[in-house]
Amino acid sequence: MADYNAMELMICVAARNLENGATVVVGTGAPCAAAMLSQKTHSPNLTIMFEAGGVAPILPSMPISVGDSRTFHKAVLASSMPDIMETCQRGMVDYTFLGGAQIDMYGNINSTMIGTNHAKPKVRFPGSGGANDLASLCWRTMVMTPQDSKRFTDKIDFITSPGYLSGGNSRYEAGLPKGTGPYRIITNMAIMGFDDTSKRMKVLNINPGYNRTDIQDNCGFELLWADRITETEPPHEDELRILREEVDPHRYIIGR
Amino acid sequence: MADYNAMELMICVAARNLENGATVVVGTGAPCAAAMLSQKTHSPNLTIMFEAGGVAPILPSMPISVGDSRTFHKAVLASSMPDIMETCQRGMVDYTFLGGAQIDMYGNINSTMIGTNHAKPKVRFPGSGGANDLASLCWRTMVMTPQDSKRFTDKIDFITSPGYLSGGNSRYEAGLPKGTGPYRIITNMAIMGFDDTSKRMKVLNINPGYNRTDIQDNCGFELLWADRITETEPPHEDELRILREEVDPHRYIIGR
Amino acid sequence: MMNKAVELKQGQNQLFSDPDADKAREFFRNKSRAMVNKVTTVDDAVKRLVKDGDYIAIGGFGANRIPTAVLHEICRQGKKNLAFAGHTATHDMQILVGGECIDRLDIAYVIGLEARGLSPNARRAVESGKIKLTEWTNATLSWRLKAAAMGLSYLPARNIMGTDTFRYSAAKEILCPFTGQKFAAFPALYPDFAAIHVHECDVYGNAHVFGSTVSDQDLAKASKRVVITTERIISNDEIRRQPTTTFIPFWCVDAVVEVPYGSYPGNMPYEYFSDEEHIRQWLKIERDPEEFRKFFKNQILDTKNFYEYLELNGGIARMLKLRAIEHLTHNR
Amino acid sequence: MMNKAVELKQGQNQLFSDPDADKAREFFRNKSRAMVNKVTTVDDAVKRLVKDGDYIAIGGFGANRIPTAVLHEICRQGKKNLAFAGHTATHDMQILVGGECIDRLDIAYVIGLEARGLSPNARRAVESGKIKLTEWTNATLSWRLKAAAMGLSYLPARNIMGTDTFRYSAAKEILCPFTGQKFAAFPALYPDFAAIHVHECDVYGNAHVFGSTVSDQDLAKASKRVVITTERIISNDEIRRQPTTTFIPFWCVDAVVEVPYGSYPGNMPYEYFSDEEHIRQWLKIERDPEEFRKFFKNQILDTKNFYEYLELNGGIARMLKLRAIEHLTHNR
Repeated sequence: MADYNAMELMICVAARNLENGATVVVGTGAPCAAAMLSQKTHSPNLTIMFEAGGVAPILPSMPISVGDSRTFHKAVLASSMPDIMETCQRGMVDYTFLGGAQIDMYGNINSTMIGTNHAKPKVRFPGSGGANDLASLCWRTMVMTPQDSKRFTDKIDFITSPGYLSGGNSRYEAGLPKGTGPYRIITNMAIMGFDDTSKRMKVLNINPGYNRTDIQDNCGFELLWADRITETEPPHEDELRILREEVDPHRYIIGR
Repeated sequence: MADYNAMELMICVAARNLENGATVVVGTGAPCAAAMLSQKTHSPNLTIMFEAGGVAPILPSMPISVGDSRTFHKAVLASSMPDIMETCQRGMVDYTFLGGAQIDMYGNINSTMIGTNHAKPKVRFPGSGGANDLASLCWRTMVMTPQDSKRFTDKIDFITSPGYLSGGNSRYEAGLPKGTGPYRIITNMAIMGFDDTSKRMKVLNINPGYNRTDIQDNCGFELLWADRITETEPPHEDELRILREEVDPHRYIIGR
Repeated sequence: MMNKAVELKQGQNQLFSDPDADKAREFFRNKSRAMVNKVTTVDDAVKRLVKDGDYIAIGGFGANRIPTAVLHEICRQGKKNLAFAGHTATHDMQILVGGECIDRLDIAYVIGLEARGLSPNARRAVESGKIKLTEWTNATLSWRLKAAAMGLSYLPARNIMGTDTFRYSAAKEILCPFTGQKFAAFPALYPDFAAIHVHECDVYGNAHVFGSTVSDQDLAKASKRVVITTERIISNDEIRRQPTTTFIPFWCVDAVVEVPYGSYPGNMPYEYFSDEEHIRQWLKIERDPEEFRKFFKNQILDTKNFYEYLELNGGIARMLKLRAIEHLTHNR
Repeated sequence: MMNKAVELKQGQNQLFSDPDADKAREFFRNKSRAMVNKVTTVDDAVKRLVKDGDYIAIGGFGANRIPTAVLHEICRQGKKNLAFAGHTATHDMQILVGGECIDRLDIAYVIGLEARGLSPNARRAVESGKIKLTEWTNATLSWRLKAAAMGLSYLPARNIMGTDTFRYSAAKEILCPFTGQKFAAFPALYPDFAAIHVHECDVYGNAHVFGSTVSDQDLAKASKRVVITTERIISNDEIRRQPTTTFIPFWCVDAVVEVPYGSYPGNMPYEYFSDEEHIRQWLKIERDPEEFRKFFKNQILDTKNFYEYLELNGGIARMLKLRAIEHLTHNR
């Protein structure tokens, strides 16, 4: 088995979830690396999109900004933010990736603030950016994040981007498009999905080297467990080679 | 005094009403000729727009269609129908011209049908096209039309495009943008405006060769009369020369 | 600001398409977004993408940048009971009415050919009572397509209120939640099928259009199935050389057909002008229904394809004349 | 379909601008649409077009295609109490917060510089409680500008419902009049002032932009007063040679200033890449408020104009390096 780090594993897992012929809006960093890896392995016909307007670029290197000129280098389209967001709203975008400071059992995410006073936050983060939009409007949202019980918390300070809100049918009842929502939470320890009915987070795979206790101990809410939990398939040799040599040769992301 | 026909007079009057620095959406035919004449006389900085997207073209000849390639020949902008209509809706367009089969005392216009059964009209016309939109959204609407009592009628069969609806404040109360409405009705016999309060059609100028009786006899509703009515200023020599030599040398419009 | 107690009206005529955004999303969820070669024939595209009863819409502006070959083929294949977006419909509608394909009509501008006059045959059809009619306007149909392109079920606007155009539409009045102002609400229009003629595109359907674009960008996005006819196919490299210029992206497009002179007898900006003689011929022959039936059969139903139709009307020599008119070189 | 009896929520925070479409129309009625020479200096444009208390918005995307010279000049002229559209605001906001110009903030994305990290100074300002904060999202601010560009007072959309982002916004929930679906309604945003950096424009303000355009077309239309800075002024003939390419038309524009390298230290697509060293320098120095004040004074307040600022940071030699990075020729 190849030697790899947690970030490399997470990127490989995310890449495998992006099927050929799909569309995905990515940000900078790990999600972009996952999409690039997916293209260079099993999904040559994956369309990578950036919220500022770039579509299907031939990326010469990792973008620093989702609006910089790399995001539409030799692209098929350099359009606008409303165009990309409306393409999502129309139901033409399959996947997106989100990150944040806190996540709860329904996949709701906080990237706005820590504290209770919105007007004078204890710690302020950038806010939604396009996160709420993409989480609302793309079919499936994935999260790649390190797992600990501060980040995976019972009560997040601020719901910036919607997961399944309070579970059950509440997301659809709130007005968000039918059939959308969080799909996979990929951590250094495990891969989680969501229960079909309660919409609570449910462990599907356990990463090599971890066990159920590690995973529950590093989560501030009670996790559900799939009936048959398998070990996460570790990165293949060819995935690692492409990731390291072609996708992120300067180790900007996998070197962290 | 120069020799001229009714169409030439109407075009010259319309042209004089388009001031330098204004914007105007025109169709094919007389309105386009009026706008071109205005540009070539006192309003070099008049911006001519077409609803399909052409803005400020250098017109090599009269367009056949408001979407043909003449409408954006060496233009400043070739955009789209929603762009032009939204520019009107935003309040950036001063004038437009309308025509139709019937007009009433409030300047409402019918270009849809004659008859009472919408599903099976006695005579069907093209419908609104952009007429309702421009009449709703531009600041001032002008009409150039031959005058007779069938066309100027008490009760039009169908309100395609809004004038002042049922008069008074009814146009604004219906939801149409504040401060908009019909401005001048230019016929072979007279120039009409609208009463500030009742919004009924009011004669402002009488064309050379006609009198009050002619004008009222050729109108199916009772006209109001301005306190001081002057004779319409006939076309000047230079207006006629430019109109005949530069604007419509083939007499497509003024030859009718 | 408007009084909140005001009565909100609604148009009384029929809505010919479903504005529901979630239903449209469900369709788009399953529409392919793979960047694969989509080049085919007009015959195949119409066979696969147009069904009897569909709601169809045509790009361009009546007799400017229209996908004539697709319109002819719809008639040739005898498609029936179509609903049609009469959004400055001129020669495009003349053809479809000639083929007796339409039974429901959203009207902004129909039966006229702008400065050229009215189509006698289209007029007879619309006056016959056999076609269901709902009134709209040019901006309204643009915004209905835009609502769909945005993935919504409606858009607000400030026109058509107070008129019979509203009364015989399927629009509704609403109040702005912020200002209380009365607006018209227009239901999203998601056509089942659209055909758009473009200047150039690659085999995946990434397309360039030059000149006024009318509503075609929204139309390409709003429509469930889209065929593009193109003056010429260009390489994907050429698309990638100037991504800002891409007017329609591949994921909107189901089929690509290369049809040079494809807008004939309509105008194709920067390429060729409209054939005004040919269009006058239509308008004249249409006065006599029997003569028109023969003409239509001869010109469209009995021609094997678009190239035969072009040959019938002067072929390349005629096209070169129209190019000269477009480029203002014909009198030199 | 949603139950009609459902409670409709509204965001509890303040709306910093008036969405009323008739009031905006009244302003636009009097805005000049004359195609006249609008070339001036940054100094003059800011003096004439920005007033204390204005709502301002900046084109581009934080550190991509930003009108840096205008941002600097707003600080230099000490404009105060500005409301700001934090629509992926990164280096643009760093500058305005450095100048202490802002007291109201519509937030989509603020204080961060994307992959580069967070701005300590902007973060201190936003955490201080001295700036009024209302939450939105990138799409939401795009659509608020689009509503204004369309001449409306709001647009419906399908995002942000159910979240605290909605709760701390000034949005409202509404029901679609056709489907009964619950939507979010976003109030139109008509900024008092916008500055947009473009690749080229003529003296009247007809502008070309290449690459992703973010929300800049809507921004130019929505804003009451607009200054364009441009890499280069081109002839009106060049604009007229390709009218399809015109991205911003003259009537939106109040002032034109030629500012080569005008997006520095930001990226200008097809021209030069961002100066990542210079931006890192900002992020580092901002950790110490006192050091940052000196740095800001030296770099911006005490420089006479944008050219002096460029000289201070390496001048033409540095610009050539950034051009090479942009064109991927720096390692060859």
